[in-house]
Amino acid sequence: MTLDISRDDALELLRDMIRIRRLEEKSAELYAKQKIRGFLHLYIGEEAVAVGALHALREDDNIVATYREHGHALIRGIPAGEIMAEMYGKANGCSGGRGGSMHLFSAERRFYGGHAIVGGGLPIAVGLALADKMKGESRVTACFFGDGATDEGEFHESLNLAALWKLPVLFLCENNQYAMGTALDRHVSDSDIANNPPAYGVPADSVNGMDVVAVQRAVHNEAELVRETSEPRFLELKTYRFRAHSMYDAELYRTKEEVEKHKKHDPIEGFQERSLRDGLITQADIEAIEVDAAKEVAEAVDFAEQGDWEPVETITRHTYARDLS
Amino acid sequence: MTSDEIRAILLKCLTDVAPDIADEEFAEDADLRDELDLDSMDILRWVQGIHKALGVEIPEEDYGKIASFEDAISYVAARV
Amino acid sequence: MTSYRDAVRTALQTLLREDPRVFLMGEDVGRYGGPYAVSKGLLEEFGEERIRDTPLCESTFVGAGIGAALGGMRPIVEVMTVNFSLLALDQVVNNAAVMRHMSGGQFEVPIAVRMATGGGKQIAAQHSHSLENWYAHVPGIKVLAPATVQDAHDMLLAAVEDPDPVFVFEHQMLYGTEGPLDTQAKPPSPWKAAIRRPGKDVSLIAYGGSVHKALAAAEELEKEGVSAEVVDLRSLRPLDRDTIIGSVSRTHRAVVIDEAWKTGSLASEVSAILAEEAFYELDAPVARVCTIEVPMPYAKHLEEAAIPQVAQIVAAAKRSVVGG
Amino acid sequence: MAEFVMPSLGADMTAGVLAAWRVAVGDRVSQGDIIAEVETDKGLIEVEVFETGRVERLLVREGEKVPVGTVLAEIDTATVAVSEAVSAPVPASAPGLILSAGSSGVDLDGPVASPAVRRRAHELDVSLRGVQGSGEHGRVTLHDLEGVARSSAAPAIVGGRARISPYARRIALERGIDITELRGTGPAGAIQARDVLSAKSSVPEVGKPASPAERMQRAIAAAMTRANDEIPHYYVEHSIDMGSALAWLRETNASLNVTERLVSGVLVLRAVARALRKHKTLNAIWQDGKSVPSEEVHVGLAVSLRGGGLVAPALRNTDEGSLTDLMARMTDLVSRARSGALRSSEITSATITLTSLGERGVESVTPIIFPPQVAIVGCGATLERPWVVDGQVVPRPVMRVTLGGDHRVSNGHRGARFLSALDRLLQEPEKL
Repeated sequence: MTLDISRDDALELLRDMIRIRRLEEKSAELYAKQKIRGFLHLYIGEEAVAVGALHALREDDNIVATYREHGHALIRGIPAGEIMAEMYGKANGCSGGRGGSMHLFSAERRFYGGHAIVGGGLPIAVGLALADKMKGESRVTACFFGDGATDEGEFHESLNLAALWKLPVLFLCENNQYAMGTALDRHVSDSDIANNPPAYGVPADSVNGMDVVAVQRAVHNEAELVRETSEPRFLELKTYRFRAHSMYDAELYRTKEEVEKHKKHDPIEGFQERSLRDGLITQADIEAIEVDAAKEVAEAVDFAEQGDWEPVETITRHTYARDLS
Repeated sequence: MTSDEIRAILLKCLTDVAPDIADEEFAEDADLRDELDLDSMDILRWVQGIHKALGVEIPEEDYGKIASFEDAISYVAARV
Repeated sequence: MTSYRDAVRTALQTLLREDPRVFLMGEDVGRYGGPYAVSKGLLEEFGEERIRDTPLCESTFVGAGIGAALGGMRPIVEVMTVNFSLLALDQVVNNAAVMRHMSGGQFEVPIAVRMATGGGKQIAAQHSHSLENWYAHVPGIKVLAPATVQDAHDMLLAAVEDPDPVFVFEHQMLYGTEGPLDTQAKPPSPWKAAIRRPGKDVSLIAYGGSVHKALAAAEELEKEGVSAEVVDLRSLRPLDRDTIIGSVSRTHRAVVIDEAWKTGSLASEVSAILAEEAFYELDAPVARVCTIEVPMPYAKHLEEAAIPQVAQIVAAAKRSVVGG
Repeated sequence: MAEFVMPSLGADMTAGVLAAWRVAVGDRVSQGDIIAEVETDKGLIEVEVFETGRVERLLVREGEKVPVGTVLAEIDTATVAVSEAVSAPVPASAPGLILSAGSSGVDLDGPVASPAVRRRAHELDVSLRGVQGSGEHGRVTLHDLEGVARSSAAPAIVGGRARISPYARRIALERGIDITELRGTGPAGAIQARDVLSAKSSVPEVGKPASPAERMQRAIAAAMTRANDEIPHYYVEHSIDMGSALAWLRETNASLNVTERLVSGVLVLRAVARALRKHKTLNAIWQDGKSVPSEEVHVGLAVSLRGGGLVAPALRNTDEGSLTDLMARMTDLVSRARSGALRSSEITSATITLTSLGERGVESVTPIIFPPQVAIVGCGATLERPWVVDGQVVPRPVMRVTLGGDHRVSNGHRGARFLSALDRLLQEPEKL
């Protein structure tokens, strides 16, 4: 089944997926060299979800994401340098070096952050949609979360409140089959996650999260319905993470064979082959994209290395609007 | 701004630094440091007071030109 | 004279009338008229859009309030009592308090949260907590404890106007109390403590529901020749250190009254401040009069024995002044 | 030649066991290949290589436990176009403080300490300089910190363990009353203010109650007489060429706006504080019959009050922070001293005192130590003097500095070495 998208779209989608993967590979390397510390959750394998979804949403829509948000932040427009500097903890990072890998923010781009408390972002998304509705602004609030979040009380409360008050929230569940070390069928009673939301009056659907074109089309349709009806909708994106949950994880909970099986559906390689086969792109295009990505990553690392540390004297700044002392 | 007004402001800035001289008589042509027992910290705080009140910036090298209260009045008057 | 609850309602009406971004959200604040009848009549005047009865989902409606504040609104969220706010602590501590700092100054959360607090109504252990100290421990949010009718009005206005998250604790025994209310005068800063009664021999430092007991104790001490000064903290974060230290520097003795349990209480914080910054002013150890460290019992005589009363305050003050 | 090192796989991982090699010498590897397996607390983790090339040497045997960062293998990347491996040099010295946990390759300001410990130290207003941590690699733990904070608390004023309230102790000092003669009526016989107020003070009460100024004068008299009776003073004097310091000051002040302008006194104050870092014996308190050196430097600044009387409040951590910050703190302290708005802790926490009477035109001063301190620095006027520079006699602004020391604690030799250290510091004003 041929891809019915233009050459430009194919190049754009492929470029963005490769940009994410190269950035994440470099992050893993820098973590091993102790340049990046704390926790680091890589997006390798799930790129099609962030790229497809963000290409389908509008620049003015609100985005609320989780701690596995480097890909979403990069495609939303936060410069790779500011993301890398933030992971270094430098003052020129996109959160001033205060948030780190799990807390990337950009007010300018309505990127309401990385949230490290599982499910913690859902009520925030409901509130943002409530504000837009009360101000009469027709904006969609897209809320990304993992399958683990569907176990949290806040997930059920948020679906109920969004449906009750008819709030324009698009709930996007990145189902990567694992809640950290617990497989899907060992942490949800009904592993067909799209069955839950209708119980609260929230229409739900599911899509193959490894197919970037399918993701883009599904998210576009859902987002426009939310925009028209100003009512919440839910989309499950079935995907898989090729790397450990975070950097300190022996992956005792899954087999190498299972990982290899999923790697055959690599969202980048799959899309690359189909685009080549349909004559949308050439091998030269791919090499050019790789060179650009490598350059972008190298410049990002340099930007982070050059950054300064925030002096301790300003540690209390931004705790409050005006300093209390 | 008349010199009387400047004189009043300069006196107020001086009493901010050394409150006890408010009701003291002192020779306006004598050297302030000796007359009122002021040290370099007092002089600096007086100069800062004048800058705050009148916006006149007195560089260190001009301290000699404001040695007495009279000199200070004419110095500031020329620059307000 | 106006009641404490009417003073809060007056403030709510003023805010809702003057600023379209303001709206009230909470359990039974609309049709029921508010669990403490504070928001009675507001639904009729402002409609369902701006007076929102919420489902029983404290974590999510407080989180939604934070989200709406991020989205440019000025929400007033009523959590019925501090006892139910425990379900929403994650949203408060991990979202409201950190958003500005952790985002490098990009995001502001101008939310006001009101909740009833304290015991004394025989509603037993799960409904009688005093946990202002849990909130006053967290940098990034501010905490107010209005003890008077005037403060109940002024502090809500200040909380909504403030760009940072502000939590207002209204002691449940105060809703029915009456006092003067002037809605025109320019209110004093809510972040400063107040000397409710000057005195020379000992400083009685209290907040919220305990201020009236401290005043009553001061009257009784006066009869026994002991002149007691009553300090109403008003703001629990930030604490007004200068007024606290100033008072004890005059009286050289301090009794801190706090309805919370003594361990890790705000009374402990005030006592530590005095030991660190007014050590050479102390003529006797700082005394703390707090609730007995036991889950609040239902029986009236047990509850009254547990919660600080006027008699204990008078005894503590006398021990501090007369000694022995 | 690229190095493959034991990677850090988690914030709290400090070492790992090389469980197994997945390559041999001579194998070709490319970026992302699994090169080894590492045994960690959480189980076996496959480790990838970030370079492309040929395995040159394997330096660690299987089963060996090595710290994170140890070189495990060398990879010859020369034969392949060098990938954009990270080669940016580690910054030589990271300015200020590193908020993330101290990493080995970067120069730290002070000992290794976690952000939590640094935050706690900030709250306790305690400097970590010179603190020997009990953790690995001298890391300062929270436990060490609490210990340091307790030991550097403000010392009691009078020796001996009389049970007396702090307020009573303070007004006893002000009234020159010897508390050892008092009987306490407070709890368990503790002495309280009323016991002091009702006691006959050694100085006869005359007519109307003493005004605060007179009370202060009497307290100074009591302290000075005790200092003279108990402390065997020695004095050493030294003339310091202030030329470069004053030139630097003029030049700096020209670029500062008037609100940040510096006076020469702040340079001398900072130089004294810095010099004391290496002369701890002079920066100490005499307590219970022996000298207790202070870890931190709080220089008391002698301030003559306009109505007469003298007070020497302390500038806490005088050796830390910028010069403009110290100047602002000094101005604030002097104006609060003169308006009687000092906090009691400021009066009693100085670890040494600096008194300068140069403004009054006197050439040198021989001051008396403020008990319970063990040293005092006195500065005379800065006057133009003939001075030999490179064999030539030239006019230079010279200041005579006198150190008064407590001979029970230090001697002239120590005092002279302190003054020469002070001289050297003042020759490089830009470093202060």
